[in-house]
Amino acid sequence: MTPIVELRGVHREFIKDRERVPVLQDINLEIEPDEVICLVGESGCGKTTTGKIIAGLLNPSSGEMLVDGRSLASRSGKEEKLLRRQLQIVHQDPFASLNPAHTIGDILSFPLRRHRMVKGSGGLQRRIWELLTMVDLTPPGDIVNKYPHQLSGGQRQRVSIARALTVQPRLIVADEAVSMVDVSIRISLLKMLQNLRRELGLTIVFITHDLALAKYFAWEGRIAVMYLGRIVEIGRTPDVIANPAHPYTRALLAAVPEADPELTRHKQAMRLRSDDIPKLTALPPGCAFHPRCPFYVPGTCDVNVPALTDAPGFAQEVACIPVQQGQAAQQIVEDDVDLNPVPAHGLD
Amino acid sequence: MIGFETVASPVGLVIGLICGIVPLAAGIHYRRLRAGIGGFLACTLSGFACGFLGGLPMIALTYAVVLSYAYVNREDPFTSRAALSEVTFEVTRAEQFQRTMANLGKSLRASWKALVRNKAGFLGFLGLAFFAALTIFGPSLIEYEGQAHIERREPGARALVAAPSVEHPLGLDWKGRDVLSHMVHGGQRLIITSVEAGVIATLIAVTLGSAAGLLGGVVDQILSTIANFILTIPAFPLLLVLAAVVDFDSDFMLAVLFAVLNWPTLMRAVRAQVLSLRERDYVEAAVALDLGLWHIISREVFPNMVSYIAINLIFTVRIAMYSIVGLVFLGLVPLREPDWAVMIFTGRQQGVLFLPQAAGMLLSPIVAIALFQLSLVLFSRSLEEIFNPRLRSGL
Amino acid sequence: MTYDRSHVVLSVRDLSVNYLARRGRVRAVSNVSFDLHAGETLALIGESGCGKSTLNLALIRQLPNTAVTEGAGILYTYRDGRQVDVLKFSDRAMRRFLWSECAMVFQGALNSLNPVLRVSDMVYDTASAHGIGRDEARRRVLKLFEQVRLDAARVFKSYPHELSGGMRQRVLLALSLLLRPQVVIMDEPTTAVDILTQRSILDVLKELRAELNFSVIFISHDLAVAAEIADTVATMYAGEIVEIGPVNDVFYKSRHAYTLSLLNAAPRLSVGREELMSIPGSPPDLIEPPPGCKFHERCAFATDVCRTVPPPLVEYEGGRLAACHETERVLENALETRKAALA
Amino acid sequence: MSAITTQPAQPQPQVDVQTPNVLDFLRRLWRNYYVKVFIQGLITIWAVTTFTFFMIRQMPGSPVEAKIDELMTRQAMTYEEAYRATATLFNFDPDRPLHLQYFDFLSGLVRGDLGDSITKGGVSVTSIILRYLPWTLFCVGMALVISFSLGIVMGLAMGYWRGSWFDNLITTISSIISGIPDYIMALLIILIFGVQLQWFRIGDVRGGVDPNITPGFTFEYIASVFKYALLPMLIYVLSSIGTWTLSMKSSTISTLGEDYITVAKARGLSQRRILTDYVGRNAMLPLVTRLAISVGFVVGGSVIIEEMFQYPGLGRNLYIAISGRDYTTMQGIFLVITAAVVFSNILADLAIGWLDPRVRLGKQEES
Repeated sequence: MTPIVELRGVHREFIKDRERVPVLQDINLEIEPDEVICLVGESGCGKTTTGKIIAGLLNPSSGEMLVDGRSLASRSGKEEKLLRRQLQIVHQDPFASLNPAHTIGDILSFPLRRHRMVKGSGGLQRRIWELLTMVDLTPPGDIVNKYPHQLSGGQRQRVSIARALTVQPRLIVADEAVSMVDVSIRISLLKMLQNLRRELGLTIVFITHDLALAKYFAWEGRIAVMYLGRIVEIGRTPDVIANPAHPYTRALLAAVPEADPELTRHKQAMRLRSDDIPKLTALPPGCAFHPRCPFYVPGTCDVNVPALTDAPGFAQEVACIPVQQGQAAQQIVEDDVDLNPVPAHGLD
Repeated sequence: MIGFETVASPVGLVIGLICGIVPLAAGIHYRRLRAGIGGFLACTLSGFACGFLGGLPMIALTYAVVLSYAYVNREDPFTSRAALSEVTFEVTRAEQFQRTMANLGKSLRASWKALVRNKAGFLGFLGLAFFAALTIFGPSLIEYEGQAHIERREPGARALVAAPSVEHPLGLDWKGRDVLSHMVHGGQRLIITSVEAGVIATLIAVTLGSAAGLLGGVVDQILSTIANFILTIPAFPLLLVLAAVVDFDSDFMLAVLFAVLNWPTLMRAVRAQVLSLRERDYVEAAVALDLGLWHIISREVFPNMVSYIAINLIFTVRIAMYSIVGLVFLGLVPLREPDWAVMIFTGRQQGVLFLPQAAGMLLSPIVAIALFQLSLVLFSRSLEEIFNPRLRSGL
Repeated sequence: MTYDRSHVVLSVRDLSVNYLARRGRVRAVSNVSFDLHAGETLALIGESGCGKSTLNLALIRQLPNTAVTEGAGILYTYRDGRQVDVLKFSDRAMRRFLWSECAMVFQGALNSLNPVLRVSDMVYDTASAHGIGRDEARRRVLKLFEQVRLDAARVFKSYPHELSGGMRQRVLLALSLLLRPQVVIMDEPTTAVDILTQRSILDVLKELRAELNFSVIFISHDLAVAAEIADTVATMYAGEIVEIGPVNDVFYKSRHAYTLSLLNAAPRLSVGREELMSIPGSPPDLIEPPPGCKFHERCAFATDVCRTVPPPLVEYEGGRLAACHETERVLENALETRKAALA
Repeated sequence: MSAITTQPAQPQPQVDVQTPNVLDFLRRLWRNYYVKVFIQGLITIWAVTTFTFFMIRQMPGSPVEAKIDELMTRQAMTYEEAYRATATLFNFDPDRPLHLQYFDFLSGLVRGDLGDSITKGGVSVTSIILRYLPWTLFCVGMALVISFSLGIVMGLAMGYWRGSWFDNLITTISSIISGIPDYIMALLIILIFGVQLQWFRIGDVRGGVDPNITPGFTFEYIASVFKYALLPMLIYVLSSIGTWTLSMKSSTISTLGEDYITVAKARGLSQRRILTDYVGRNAMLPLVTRLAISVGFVVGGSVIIEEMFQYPGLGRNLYIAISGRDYTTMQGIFLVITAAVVFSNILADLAIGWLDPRVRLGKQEES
């Protein structure tokens, strides 16, 4: 199948205070139709920038983005616009993503009218009601005439999703879309997204810093772990979670507390060599993780930038030279994290 | 300028009476008698004040308010708790129109409530309404005395100027003319010129500020440099110089000149606002939805700046009035009577400043200007509440 | 973690906080009671708007003027055994009490430090307000900085903006322990930081607690963090404590439907594919809360009784308290879930 | 084992080790924030001065023509004679092409010479400015200091004890007085307290100082200076204090909402300490910028107020120069005002960098 979106050697820089900040470096990513893919990483790793590039809101500084196997630049202006419209984004902050000056009905009607998705005012109203019903905002009559400030965070996020659906997209980038809503609301939002994906055949790019959430949402899809502007590990979710290859992924997984007292207290932490995250403007040479990496091999890791490829013993792709060479594998298995400890405390 | 030159006329009154029948009929039809009568009166008054064309928007608004009252008790399918399958969405054009008008009326009523809620703002509004009524209706009620009245000199008095009396509630000026008539006739030009100046300055500022903020790059750099340049020049002294260079026969030119010197502050503020609004997520969503630049400017960015711009407009009107009165006070623009500022100037020039009986002549315009400025300041307090949907709904 | 169950440091009795809003009275916290023992870590968990932050500000009496605090008392026991009611303190006595007996670590690490002062200034400020000399304060704080793994000398002379988020949070942690308080209240101290930073803060916190043996009230919406560091867990919903008990009991043998729902909605990393349950609806309006149990509208176990009668907080074995009419069914359900997880 | 593909690390950006030359030096100088701002300021002053130079000479009615007419009629001179006499008297040649006049002016300016006044023969503009500037500086500057410090203190107290009777009273008064223009306020005060109530005689305090007192560093003289400056100063204070107070109040209120205030209270700090170092210092920051910018406008004084009280400041002299078409004096005063505005902007920058460590750091990184 042709990937719906493909990033080829994408670099992205920002200029801040006359300094070049390389936010993304050499990102290669193929997103298949119907797929769920999760971008995870800590703040500043470039996941949001990647999301914005995929949603067509930012252009790569170099490298290219292909939609349906062809680059956007090679298409006519009209076609390009149509394609871009099929890539939508849902933002993180439900309080900033809706214009406070308009009612929900207005917010949904703008794109419907602009792109002539409906006929007449009756058709417009019907479509708005349909969309609100789709995102479980019922009864719609209660919602259409309200202003965003009259809704809760979860409801607003649903409106954001409905707005993205107005233009019948094929791909939605959900940029930390549930991180600012409450725990009890979160799961219902994710379930709704999953249902929409199934019903409408959507592709979803889910960006999050929460590994447990990523694991839950993208169990049938893939996870890409990012660190300082590069993808360091990518593969099927169960593989990455159960058998992480990159030392950074291992550190992350080991650091996450679990909502289970026995489990979380028996988890073994992985001590990094340094707690400091390098600045993007002063990236270390070689592998950007080497100053913190417990498996650092002098003379290799600080000289060569690892490429994202297969590694022995792992189903996923990883960008770590020792792992690729099979050197770290043994060491890791021996003295590293026990990720699935048997709880000592039972049902006494 | 436009429309306001035609001051209250009897013809307008007749037209207003006729047009007032629409809201009255609507009020009776929907059994909202009080609203209907209110609408009728509003139409009559606005017709009287501004003639047919000026009153027309007022008439439409009153009709909208009456309709919105009518809609309170009616079951609108779109606001009911019905599910999708239970609603028919096809409506007639007339129904659509009525609904639009009713919504307009509702938001007008909400604005009114917001205005009334803020006491200081409401006080300011009343002040402005008073000055509007004074300058619109006053001239047709009180005759203007342009000629000197030497015969009014009291026997033995050294000057014609006189303190307030029953006959002349605000006293007589240095030519023996009735101060009240000058007060009533002398405000219109000053107020209109100040408002014009403020509006032009705001227009320039908003246009250039939005352009700089949205387009960025070279445009932004050039516009910002010009703004900074003008900001460095001391505005009022330069206005003094320009007052000599430019021929001020037309008030409009004065307003334009003021605007040219006073747009940069607001322009920089608008630019900063646009820059920050441009970064908002909802603007980004609009870009992703391909809603177009015009939509982004007019529907996403602008509505969130309205209150800010309105407050600044009022501020600029104040500064404009300050500058214009100042120019007149220093005698640097051609003097034309009747005018509040000219009353102060001549009072000072004729040396009656220190005569106790001249209090009526001098204090009247001074107090009027002070009160007008004060009303503007107070009124601007409630603008934020009127334009912000969050504050308006009283959360 | 073990703690001394015989020595109660802080005892909150029947505390209620109401905000006076335009629409009416917001019952942000109603009738909250709990005991905090010496060396104990109590986690208050709940969603935003459940009153946990209001409760913690009420404990140190830092609520805004629009809030009205009522209660039978906040009883505090000094190290020498003297007992006082915090609610009855004069302003002066309150100032002396704060920080030296009960300190706080707030959520926003950047906003918690005065941007125009150096870290050292804030240390001296705090010390001199409580009659401790500069040298002594300096000596103590440098040691604490080392304990929280900071570059002590450099951080001491820095301005807040020169430090990263994780460093600032650790500075606050160290600063809170400057006067050796018995109680430290922590309001979401790891919410705004990255995973690895969170890990190092949690580790540091555990070390400090083992060494200095202070009690902690830990406020969080994150069940996982609570599971890791708490001895006792209290669940809050709509301004009330609905369940409280030892951490393992609350997590494995939940007696309140809300606690169970929260746990069922929390994804776990080391479990394979899992089916999570969402909680329908949204938290109730605190001005006009629903009758009966405030959770009944969203509860899968709700019966007619739940819709009319507010459930009382009942004590069960092992220091457990729960306010739920259907506690037996909930417990049964929790045990089954646990069994399934272990299988 | 799969083949391992590696990329060479990207080369480290090389440190510039070029031999320093003039260009390089200038570039580095330009990168220094303050040098850059200073040079930009000089350019702005030059541009504004040029603009006003040509503007002023567009004014209708030249002083020379007025004088020539007068000489021809009064002393029955021929036009030629009158012209030459005027030229010597005025030290000004109106026929000299404008661009040459401009270059004369510029070259004078570089040497620090602003030329001579046109209407007051033989008096240099510099001496006029030096003579009148102190009066304005004293009167307006003093008023600014008073209204700023009072405004800060009152605003802080109002914000801290928000909703108290003190807050409500001062807020109302401040809103009212900040809405009234300064000269309208002056007229109101003169008319109500001076003319109607006869509390003081306005005629007694015209000018800068009692002309019967010999200037000197005597108590009498200084008292007289203060007495004469009292009314204008009062008006400056009244017309600006409302704005300072209200801004400080709103700034204080927003500062009080910051977490670090709650933390400071939780740390048991005394109220005084919180008010000064925590609330006050942070709430003042935005106002300091505005204070520094206002300092620039002090120099010009208020033309109308000075004219009203016949106060011998720069503003009144500017007005006289404009009425008499005294090009050089006008030009000089404009230059001084512009320079003051430009440098006070730089001062504002410096002040905020000095008070706010966050900004300080930003500057260092940029340079």
